[in-house]
Amino acid sequence: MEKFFQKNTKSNFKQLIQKHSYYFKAMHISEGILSPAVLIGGAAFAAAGVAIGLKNLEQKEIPTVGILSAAFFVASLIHVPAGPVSAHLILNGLVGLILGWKAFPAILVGLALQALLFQFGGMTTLGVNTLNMALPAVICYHIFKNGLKAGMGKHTVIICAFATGFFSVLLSGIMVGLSLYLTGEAFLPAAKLVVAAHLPVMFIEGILTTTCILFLKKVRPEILEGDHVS
Amino acid sequence: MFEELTNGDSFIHGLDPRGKLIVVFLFSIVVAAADRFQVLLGSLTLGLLIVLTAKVPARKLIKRLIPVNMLILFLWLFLPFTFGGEPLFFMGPLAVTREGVFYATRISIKSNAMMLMLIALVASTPIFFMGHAMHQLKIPNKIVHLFFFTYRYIHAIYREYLRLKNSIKIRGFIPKTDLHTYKTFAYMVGMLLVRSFDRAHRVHNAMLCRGFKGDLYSLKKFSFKTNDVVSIIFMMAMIVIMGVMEWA
Amino acid sequence: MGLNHLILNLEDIRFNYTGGPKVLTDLDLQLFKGDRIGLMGPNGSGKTTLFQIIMGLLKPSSGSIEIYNYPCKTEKDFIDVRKKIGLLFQDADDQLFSPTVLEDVAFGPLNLGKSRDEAMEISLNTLNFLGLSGFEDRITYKLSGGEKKLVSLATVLAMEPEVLLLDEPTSGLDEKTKATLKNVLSGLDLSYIIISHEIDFLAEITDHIYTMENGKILFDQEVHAHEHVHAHPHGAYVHEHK
Amino acid sequence: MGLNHLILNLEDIRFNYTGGPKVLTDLDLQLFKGDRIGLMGPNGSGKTTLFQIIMGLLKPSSGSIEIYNYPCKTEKDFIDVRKKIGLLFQDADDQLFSPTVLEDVAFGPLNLGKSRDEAMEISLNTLNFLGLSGFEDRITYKLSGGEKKLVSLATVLAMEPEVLLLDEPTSGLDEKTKATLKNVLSGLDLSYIIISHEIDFLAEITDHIYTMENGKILFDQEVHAHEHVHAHPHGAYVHEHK
Ligand SMILES: Nc1ncnc2c1ncn2[C@@H]1O[C@H](COP(=O)(O)OP(=O)(O)OP(=O)(O)O)[C@@H](O)[C@H]1O
Ligand SMILES: Nc1ncnc2c1ncn2[C@@H]1O[C@H](COP(=O)(O)OP(=O)(O)OP(=O)(O)O)[C@@H](O)[C@H]1O
Ligand SMILES: [Mg+2]
Ligand SMILES: [Mg+2]
Repeated sequence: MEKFFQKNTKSNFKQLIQKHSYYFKAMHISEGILSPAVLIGGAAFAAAGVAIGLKNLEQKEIPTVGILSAAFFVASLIHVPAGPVSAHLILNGLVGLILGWKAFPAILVGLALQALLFQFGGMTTLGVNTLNMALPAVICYHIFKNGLKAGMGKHTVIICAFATGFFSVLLSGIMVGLSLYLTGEAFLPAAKLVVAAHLPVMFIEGILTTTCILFLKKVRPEILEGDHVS
Repeated sequence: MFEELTNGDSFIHGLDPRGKLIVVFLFSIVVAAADRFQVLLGSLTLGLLIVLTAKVPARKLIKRLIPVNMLILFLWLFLPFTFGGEPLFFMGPLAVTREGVFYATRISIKSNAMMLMLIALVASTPIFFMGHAMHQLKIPNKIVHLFFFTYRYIHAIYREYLRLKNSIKIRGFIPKTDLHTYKTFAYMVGMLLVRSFDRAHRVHNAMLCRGFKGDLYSLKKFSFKTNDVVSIIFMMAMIVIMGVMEWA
Repeated sequence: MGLNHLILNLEDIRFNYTGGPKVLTDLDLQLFKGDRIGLMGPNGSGKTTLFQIIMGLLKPSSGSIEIYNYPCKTEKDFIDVRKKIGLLFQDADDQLFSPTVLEDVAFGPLNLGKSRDEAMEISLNTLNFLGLSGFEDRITYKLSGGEKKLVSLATVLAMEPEVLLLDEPTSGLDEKTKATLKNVLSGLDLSYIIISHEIDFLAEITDHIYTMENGKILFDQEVHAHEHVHAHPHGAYVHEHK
Repeated sequence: MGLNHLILNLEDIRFNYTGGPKVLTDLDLQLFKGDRIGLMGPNGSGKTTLFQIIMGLLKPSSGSIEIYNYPCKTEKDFIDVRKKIGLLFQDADDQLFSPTVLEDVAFGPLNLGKSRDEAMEISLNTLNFLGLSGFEDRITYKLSGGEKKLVSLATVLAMEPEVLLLDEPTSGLDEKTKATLKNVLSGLDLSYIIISHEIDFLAEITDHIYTMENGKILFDQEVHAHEHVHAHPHGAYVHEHK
């Protein structure tokens, strides 16, 4: 029974990515574009982040982080209308708030799977792409986590959650642009456009992150306070 | 549901995934770093050859190449104009430079060559084998385990998502650019996260019940056969030749 | 009954999931106003699939679907259908996605264009009708299985449908919740089709029981009562004898 | 039966989830070697919770648990318990987490310290026993619902437990898979407790049916067969008469 189910979901799934695949690339720089220096630098920083994440990751938390990472993978396939076009969710801010430094290994694995399953991104860009998505998540986590603690006023929660969603996408956009720019000055206009393309998405992600955090606080606050956050 | 190409039975399908993983990795690195046209054209030819050997159906191949080339196309809109150098011709006030066109061409070849290799690898190896190969190639255990769990539960969660999506559909929901829409999607994401979180807890309990002490074992054994050795030597030779042509 | 009372008319429906074997083969089904139909059939016989086709969540590969004498083909046609036909999912967990009960029940009315206040009122009334008053602010996720089922029913009823499709409404429910459900259903003035594996339950609240086999519906006889032996421990566990 | 045949002895168990109401209140339960017990009870009555307490996955707030006459308190005590008692989870997707069937079945034996080859052999035998030979390399998430359930059972049996705790093993299964399950269970020489809402199923494969209510277990009589009227349409739908 499941077997057929798989097939059906696959076809839905294909439609989904075919229709909206262009957006993926704003976050996943493809193979062959960036200069070796940027690739190496990105991989080195990503490796450091992943190492910190893994150090905090106990064996017994692996199912939790893995399954949450799978949930984010699926969530990132959702497309929401953004005016005349539609945007895919990134949700790296939310990943950061829930996983802290563990966002690095979680995002690494998520991106590796996207490379393998859909060939978005690839092997040499895995490092840069991970860094571009995970670093903003971790930065926002450290700045805004206190605002989400139990006992904080609702307004504080809303502001911090919104800021996390908003700035993590903004920072990611800037880092993607920067990766292009560092590869060559000729990329500057393209890089600017990439950052600009993230602007509407930032607002959507801010709203979504806020609503989602309020949902989690109401339904299962443990997710935000759990010991899987480092 | 996501692996549609792995059922083939080509020569490449039978090869050891560890070898494939290493070869694709090294190939990608060399191509990413290479600059000379001979080398890049060589890599593209090699990529095509491998994809043909892996018998990837043409339609699926093209479908998978489209997304990458959309970004490349996007870059073609800029690079020929913004790259400083000798003008080839003018489009209105903008000069198309020789260097810019070369650069964009190089990127296009590189991307496609690397994608072809990756598709051949992915198309001929179930993802789980890839995980096992990663394990045996000494990628840190925690990452490999994370990889397995993530992959295992993507399917369960994706099905949950589809069902929730049907639920909002039958209740008359039509996505628009408004708060109600974003709130609805945020709730769906929240619900997926909550359920995943609790599932993780149950899965961990199930593992404890079976005596889990922190070690995950891998039963998969791979062994290099003649085919593997020959293929690896061939591919390594090609990669080395590319390297020599580029840097010597 | 005349044609104007024909709510649902499926003819020669064929369906298979991409790459899978045929699930429905030349299936016919008619539902008239006031009909109360039970549908049984082995696992995987395509019952849930049939419901999804009626709601336009899956598209048949051939055959025609007429709802209220109006042929339904495109997604757009079904948007209207969904206002008139309510589907209760097999698994209540799939149906509820909002944090609180009230939000979930009000979701449908809001989508139908009701104002916030109207939606609230409809929702509170529906909850009340199902004996769920006081549940508004409960977290859907933390409800018990039976409560979830009833709240799911509330989300469907709040859309004020004219037809109900219930997919195994009793599975996993205890006898008490089943009894509540039975009461609610027999109190409703709606046409419905109920999928269930429990013939006793169907016998009580439907007039016809159809069965699905080999991708077709077999139109069955009226429901008969007959005797047979049935094991159970007496006393402790509630078990209705009819 | 003598004390040395007492496998499980729960006394005065109390439990509540943090911040929640009492789920178990002064619950007593004894299981002797060879006992085959059915456990029914409304949704949310604490059946699953009870199983988790027996396995040491939840700690009672008071009361004593003795397993094989050995008081179990700490996580360490329960590590041994888990070698002797096998728990089948309500949802098979929770139980199967390895990529392939063989790996999942071998997971338990490997944890028990068996060598790779021994673990393989045990697993293959178990699969064979359940009529699942040839399933070794199947991908767990691609199995059908019934297959998942049987493979889950294999993962539990591969640990060669002396007691089985089965949490709603039949929910969502069709008659055929249920029959397979029944055969397997009656062929096993184990003591077990089965949670189920299906009294007919329990009546066939257990000797006692207990019910849970208000946080306690009500010890029931032996299972009796008696006659009563049962409605069904004749013919079309397969329905076993016992
Ligand atoms: N999404 C899907 N993709 C592919 N195949 C599916 C899907 N859903 C169901 N199937 C297959 O279609 C057939 C009919 O499934 P369906 O769910 O309609 O059966 P059902 O009669 O509702 O069964 P049950 O009594 O178990 O609910 C089954 O063989 C099933 O495996
Ligand atoms: N993790 C949890 N946290 C808080 N409360 C819980 C948790 N799990 C269960 N409960 C609550 O404890 C009570 C007993 O739940 P349990 O799952 O043991 O019931 P059950 O008898 O197995 O029900 P079912 O027949 O639906 O499986 C219920 O009220 C439930 O809502
Ligand atoms: Mg069904
Ligand atoms: Mg239970």
